Amino acid sequence: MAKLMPGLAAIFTDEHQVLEAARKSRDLGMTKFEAISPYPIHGMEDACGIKRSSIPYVAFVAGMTGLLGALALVWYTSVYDWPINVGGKPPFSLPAFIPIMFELTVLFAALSSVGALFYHCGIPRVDPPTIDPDLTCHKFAIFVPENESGYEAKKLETFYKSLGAESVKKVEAY
Amino acid sequence: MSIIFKKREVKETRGLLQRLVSFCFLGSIVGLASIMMMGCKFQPGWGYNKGHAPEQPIPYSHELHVGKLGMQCQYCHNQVERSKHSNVPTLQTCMNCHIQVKTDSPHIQKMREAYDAGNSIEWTRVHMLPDHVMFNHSAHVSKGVNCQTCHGPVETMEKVYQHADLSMGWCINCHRQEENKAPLNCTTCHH
Amino acid sequence: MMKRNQLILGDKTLKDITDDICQPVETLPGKGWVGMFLGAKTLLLFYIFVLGMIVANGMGLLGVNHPNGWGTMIITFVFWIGIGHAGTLISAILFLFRQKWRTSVARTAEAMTVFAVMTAGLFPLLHTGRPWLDFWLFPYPNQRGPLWVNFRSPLLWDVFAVSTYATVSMVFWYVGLVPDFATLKDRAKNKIRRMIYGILSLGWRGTARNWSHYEMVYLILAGLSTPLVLSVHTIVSFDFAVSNLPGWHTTIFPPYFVAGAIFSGFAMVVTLMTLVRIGFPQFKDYITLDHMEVMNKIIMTTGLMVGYAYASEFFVAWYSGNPYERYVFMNRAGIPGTSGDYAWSYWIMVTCNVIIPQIFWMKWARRSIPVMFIVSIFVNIGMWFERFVITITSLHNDFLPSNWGNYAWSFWDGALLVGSFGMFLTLFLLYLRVFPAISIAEIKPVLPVGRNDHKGGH
Amino acid sequence: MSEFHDHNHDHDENLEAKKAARPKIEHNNNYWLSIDQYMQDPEFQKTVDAEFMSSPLREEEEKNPWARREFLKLMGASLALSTASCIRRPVQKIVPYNKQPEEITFGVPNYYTSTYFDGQESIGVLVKTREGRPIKLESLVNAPLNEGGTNVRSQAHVLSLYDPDRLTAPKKNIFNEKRTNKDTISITWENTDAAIVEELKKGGVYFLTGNIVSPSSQAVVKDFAEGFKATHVAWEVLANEDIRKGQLASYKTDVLPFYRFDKAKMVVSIDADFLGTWVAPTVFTKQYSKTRKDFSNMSRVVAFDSNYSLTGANADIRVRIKPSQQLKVAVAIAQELVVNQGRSSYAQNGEVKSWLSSFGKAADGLNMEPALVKEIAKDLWDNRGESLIVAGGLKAQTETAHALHVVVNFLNSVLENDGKTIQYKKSMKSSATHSGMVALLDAMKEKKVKTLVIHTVNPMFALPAKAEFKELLKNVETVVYIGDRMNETAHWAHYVLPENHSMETWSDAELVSGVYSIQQPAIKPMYDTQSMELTLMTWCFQAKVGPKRIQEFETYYDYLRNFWKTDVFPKVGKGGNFEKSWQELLQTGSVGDVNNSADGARSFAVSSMTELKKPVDAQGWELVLYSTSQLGDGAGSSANIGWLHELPDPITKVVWDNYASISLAAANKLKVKNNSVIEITVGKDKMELPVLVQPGLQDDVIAVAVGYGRTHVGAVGNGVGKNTYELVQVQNGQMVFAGAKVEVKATGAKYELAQTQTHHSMQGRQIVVEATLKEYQNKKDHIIHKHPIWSVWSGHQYNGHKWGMAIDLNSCTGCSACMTACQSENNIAVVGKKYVMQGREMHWIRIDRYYTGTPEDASAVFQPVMCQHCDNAPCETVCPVLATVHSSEGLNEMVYNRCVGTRYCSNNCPYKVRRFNWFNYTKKIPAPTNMAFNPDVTVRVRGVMEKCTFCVQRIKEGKNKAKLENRPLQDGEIKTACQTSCPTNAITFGDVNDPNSQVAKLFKADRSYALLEEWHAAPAVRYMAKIKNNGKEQIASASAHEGGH
Repeated sequence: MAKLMPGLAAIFTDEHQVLEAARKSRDLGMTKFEAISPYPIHGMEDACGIKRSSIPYVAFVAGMTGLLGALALVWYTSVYDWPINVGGKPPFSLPAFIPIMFELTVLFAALSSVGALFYHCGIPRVDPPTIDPDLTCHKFAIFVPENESGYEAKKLETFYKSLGAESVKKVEAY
Repeated sequence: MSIIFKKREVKETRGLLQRLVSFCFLGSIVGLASIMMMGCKFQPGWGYNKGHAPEQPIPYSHELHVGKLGMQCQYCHNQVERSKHSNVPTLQTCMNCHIQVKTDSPHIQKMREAYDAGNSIEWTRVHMLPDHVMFNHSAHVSKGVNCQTCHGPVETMEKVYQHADLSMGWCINCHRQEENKAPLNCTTCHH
Repeated sequence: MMKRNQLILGDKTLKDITDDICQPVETLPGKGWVGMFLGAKTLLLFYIFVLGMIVANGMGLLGVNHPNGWGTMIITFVFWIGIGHAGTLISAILFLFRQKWRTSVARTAEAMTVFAVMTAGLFPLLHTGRPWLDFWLFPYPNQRGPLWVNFRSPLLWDVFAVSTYATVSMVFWYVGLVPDFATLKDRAKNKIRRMIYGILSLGWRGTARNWSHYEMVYLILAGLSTPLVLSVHTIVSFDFAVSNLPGWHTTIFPPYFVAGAIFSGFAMVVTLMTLVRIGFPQFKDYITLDHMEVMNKIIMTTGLMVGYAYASEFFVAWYSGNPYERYVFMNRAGIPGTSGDYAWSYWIMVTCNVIIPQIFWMKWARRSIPVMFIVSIFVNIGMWFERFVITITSLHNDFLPSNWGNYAWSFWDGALLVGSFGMFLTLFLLYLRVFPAISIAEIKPVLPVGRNDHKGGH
Repeated sequence: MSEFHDHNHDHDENLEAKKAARPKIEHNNNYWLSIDQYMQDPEFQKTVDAEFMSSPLREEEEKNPWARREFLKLMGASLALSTASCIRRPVQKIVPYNKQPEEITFGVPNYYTSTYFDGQESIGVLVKTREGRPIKLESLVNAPLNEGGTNVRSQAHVLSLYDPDRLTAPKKNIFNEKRTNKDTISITWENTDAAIVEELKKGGVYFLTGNIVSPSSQAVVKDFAEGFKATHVAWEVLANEDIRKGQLASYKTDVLPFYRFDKAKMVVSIDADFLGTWVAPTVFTKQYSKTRKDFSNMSRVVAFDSNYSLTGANADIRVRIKPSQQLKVAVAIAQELVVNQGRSSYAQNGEVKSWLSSFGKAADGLNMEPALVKEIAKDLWDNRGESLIVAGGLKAQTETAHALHVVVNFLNSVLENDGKTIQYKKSMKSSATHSGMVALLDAMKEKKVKTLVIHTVNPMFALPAKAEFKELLKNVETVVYIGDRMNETAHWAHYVLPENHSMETWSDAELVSGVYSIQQPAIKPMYDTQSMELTLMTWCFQAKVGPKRIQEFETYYDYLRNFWKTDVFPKVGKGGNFEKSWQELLQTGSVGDVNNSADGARSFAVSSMTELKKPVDAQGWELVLYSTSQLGDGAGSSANIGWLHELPDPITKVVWDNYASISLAAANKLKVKNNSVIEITVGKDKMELPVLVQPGLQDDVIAVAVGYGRTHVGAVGNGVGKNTYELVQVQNGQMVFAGAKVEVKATGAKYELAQTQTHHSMQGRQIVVEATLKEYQNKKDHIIHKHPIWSVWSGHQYNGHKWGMAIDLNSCTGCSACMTACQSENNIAVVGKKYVMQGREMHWIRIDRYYTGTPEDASAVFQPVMCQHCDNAPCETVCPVLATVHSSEGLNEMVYNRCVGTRYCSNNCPYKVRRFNWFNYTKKIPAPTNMAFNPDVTVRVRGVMEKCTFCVQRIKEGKNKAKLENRPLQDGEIKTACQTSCPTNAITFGDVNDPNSQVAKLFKADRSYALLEEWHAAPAVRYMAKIKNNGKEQIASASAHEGGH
């Protein structure tokens, strides 16, 4: 999550308006703008040009480490460190170890994906800046930071107003 | 750590409070883990009191008797080859010599009075294994394991202290070595 | 195309939805809630007293004896773990099936899972003879050689399975809650409420990038929870299937237990949803009769699946020609020539699980709140008896007739069972006041579904 | 005398004034000021609420129901305390001896030969002591009669030594003139002896004792009687006086013959439970087992059984009869032999034939086919000289008892058994008589008795109320009771003198005339007690009466050595160097040979039979009082031993109670079921008893055990069962225990009986494989249904020892001696009736008894089941914390300190041999009883699983001994506790990897099979099929292996 930047925020009241606004902003060549919405809007990713999230790969790698970690744990304790004759079973009784390996795979994958989510979203954040308290209720917004290429407050304000923004306001940090 | 403490440049009293909350949350996890680790390391009173050297009613010095005078361990602990318990010698054994030797020392007189009155000396136990362990001295001694292996250099001990921590892991490491050909079954010690 | 009926009734705007859902969290509870909460709390205190007595005096207080080594505690453990699975099913499996109707029920079902797992998780630890040594169940490095654990034992798989399941379902539930906490934080009136929900929301900002990662993680978690829930109840059924007792040692157990779990889970969801709808009338628009009807259909189908499992067990026992298996099932059904001591419990199970849910063939029954409430109670009674029948009938008459013996019921068995409901209900009632009962962020995209302006999603 | 004395009081006239002035001293005895306080006496209260009947572990102590320790445990304090707070290291002291006693080595047991005598039977035993205290009775293999066999009561005998209810000092009961209010004070031996000698000098002394087999104490008693002109009366409930009177009438020799079952090929028992309770059951069981092992000339036993006895259960042919039919059975066999088949010289004797035929067709009165009588007669005649007909015991003490014994003697003479299988020269020692007691009662009535000294017998309990012993006791001026506890009779005695326990004193025993064995003390007397003989010697010494030898010796030990020097060794031909013979005796335990009893056939006095008059046939219900192998006559010291009350009855598997056994048809007629209560009236005595439906009983027989219903025996035995001696009838000076007329009425009430086994049929499963001798001879190992066994994996290799056990179900008689031996060796807890009812008994070995055949004449099979130490142990696979694993020597190890208590192992064990500590049973053990614990075996805490460990402490001891002497381990050197206690050597333990070990051979025997073989748990215990020699082609209850696959 980049450093906080001051910028300009356009507030919309309807999902389709903000979708349209995002698409138009991308057409203008802007890349660093953000579309804020109370719920995930269908089709917003390609509207904002966000590529597919990389978390599945993290989950897969973590899952594999979970699997091999469980296998190592079970092998080290039951076969290598102190093999004990339990129930006439062989020291390395794979069928009995599969549930353990499956469980740890799922555990590692799940926790790592959530960890990746926290990393990508930059949470947990202490007291994040909020543009408008209604943004998590029924309003939508497009926030354009200053370092956006061709940032020009006045032009953008008219541009978003034309797209039906309810209001456009200056934001000192987001 | 930067992820967790994304501090804002602007000084916020409230931020401090939230950081305090997450700090004590983390601290409790670390504390609990350390307690867990200490728990198994520091079991109450048994096995792990390595270096335990309690006060004895009579300051008997192994260094003097075994080190300087060269007495055999089995002279006093004579049942160690025949029984699972190694016995602390009876007063009679001490009196074999101390009936004449150093009779002026107050400790010897104290022992002499006890001997004549038919009582005994209440030694304080140094090596304490938990009740669920059945250690067999004769099995080890007959196998050729010498006393120093577990009890440490007794001949240099002015006051007997516990040399090894006598934990299960400590015993298992010996039993596990191929060359010792020692049984590794649970009922060897727990039955 | 068949016209979809509306998932959210009464033309609501996004603001209305947020207000409706946050209303129970932001206002003082009504008399009904306080009454139920006090009842549940006293039951919980009684439950703690009961557990204390059992731990202090020893397992002898309960009815477990020789040969019935397991009794009320294990039965109630499987019962609660089974109830938990429906929550994961609704939030994970129906999410993968893109079932839109699940959004209004998912959050509460998922909460039910977490609380059921917490209630159930207590039992494997407290049913042991020396509960203060339960930490030996975990493979931690120690000074005894180190002496590890026996990974071949189903109880150890249980330890891993139940703890993984608890962790993953809590994480899955919490990830779903994060956006809603942000909403609550922004609406918070006083400072303390803002600070608490602020911390809980971890500073969620709801930008498009966040939502894309969020949706991906939600999908992954749903994808992982589905096999997880199936594996957890399979492993719980392994506690019985891996042993060699007649009546336990059958391969039908994993699917049979999972079907039973979903069956009792949905029944508990229906029970709770009917109460939530009465407790908070505004939720009637979100948890509509259509939702209840769909769930009742699922109850009936899983009921039939469980009925099929009972029948197949009998056939397999006959087909195997194994005298021990045959005797166990004839004895279970009370066929003359066997002792039939617990035939009464078997027939309670069959009536509650297979016969009573058949009323849902009638549409009016599926849509009438009192009928579905009563049926769901019966189903859960039936499911508790199913675990009772499985555990006790196989244990009390197994191989050598000389050590056949019945379960020695005692006051503490009943107290334990009733007490566990106290714990579950207390947690659930607290949840209703502290967390939003319906996932705000998920219900909003579903608003247009079935509306006449066809702007809604498919 | 010894320093144990506490606050003794000089007894003088103005006692009342002294007592009022006396400060309230806390006595450790039960000190009542008045009769109503007597009512609140804790011991009396206990008889009312039958505390032990509920459980030894009271959930909540009365004072603080919420025990503080429990609360600490609730908070999981041990984990928190063990980590956070600093630990003050618990200090332990080591206190060595002052002077080293040369025989004591810590941790190494010492063994002393001794003899166990229980009033009827004496067997040679080996007392195992550790650090100077006895902990177990082992088997003495070179004992002359029982050859190493022990029984249930001898194994439990060690617990009676540490009984907290034993008297610790002499007591004096002070009565008012109405003999009601009681005041028990401790008194010193000097004062007692002085007072009693005063009384004895007044004359009119009667000395009532039990059956005395010890020649030296018999000599002391004779000298005492001679000194004080006392009349000695010997009385026992199990007096076998009827046999001696029969022998006197038939052969003019008043002797209790020694029966040789090892020489008998054909045995007919008429209500004589020779394997369970009759005369010398352990010795007879050992002899009987010798004739069962060789199948080429296997013996056959026919039992005519009124209650379902152990002999009936093990008999090849069992016929159920009523006690009144006993004489009819004997006569039927005699008619068949003498009248129909005209066998033996008595066939020509007209008088005999007319007397016999005066009974008409005796056989058809019994419900058995006439062909069976012919077959029995033919077998008896074929094996004449090697057959045996026996009758007797409590069940045979009917009105016609004497006639029965005479006819049986006649039959044994007809079959020329006399002198061969019946040894009358070297016969058993039995001096006790019922007639002696009746004579004593008359003497008390005529106030001839001034001083009555009673030793160990308990007439107040064992005599019916109608004998009015209590009222007659009022006519006696001084009553002195010598015994080990304040029991029913001691409560009404003036002086109660505590006697040494048999393991605290020297004594000896004449097992069979001419064969003597020694009884050595294994511990210094624990309390202020002395032996009965020393008490008598002190009295004679103080009164200066009696022969020289009784006055000159300081202790009874000296008297005994002198007696052996003068009387015993010369008789046995060891007159030479006394000290050498004495040391040899202490080593071996006995002298004299039982076999060289050169007795020829005696002539049978025909007149003794012919002048008997024919009894009238009896109709309606008949009472059968029988003694059990756990308690014997119950008046002895075993009534306060928890191990015996908790031992399941060998046949009915009921614990802690006695009950009325009736047949299934009778129960249906009375419309009662198990546990419902019936009221039986015999003559004027009424009693309510719970019902137990017992297959194989005659329809109008009611069988009830005697020896229960004690009120003053101690915390364990008080209030257990009902005192059925009240139902004994006295007819013309003869005690009738069986055959009395009974009216029975159902009361509709309920009384729950605790049974360790509630299902009695094998449900058609192959559990106990049974076959007839013919079937076995031609089908060999096909009598066992074998299953194909294969495994996916090659399995663990056991190249060192591999321990295994073979149990021969054909030799096992189900006597349960192994259960008590295991309980004594492995510190197994007693849980009490309430918990046995809930299915929580703790025995590591259980004897499963299954009934086969129809409920009318059911036959029983026994199977001792303990942990099978399976190679593919189902319990080990499922234990989550590795608390039970498999050793490299094939043992399934149970590690108590690692067990968390999930109990999954017990659920997964198909044999259900694992026991769980539901509560902390050992926490409630009172002070001295914990001395009976075996220090080599861990005492288990609450929440831990336990099971048979193949006596792993003995395996380790044996292996260490061999290693110390660096020699290989021999086969048979390591014996498990159950193996040593078994009177029939049914259990063999050893190393299966050693091909020429006994157990390896038995594993390969054609009769051997594994229990539940098809589950491939690969158990290390194999059983050998039971063979019944009943002449039939196929076993009657062909429990075809249902649905063989």
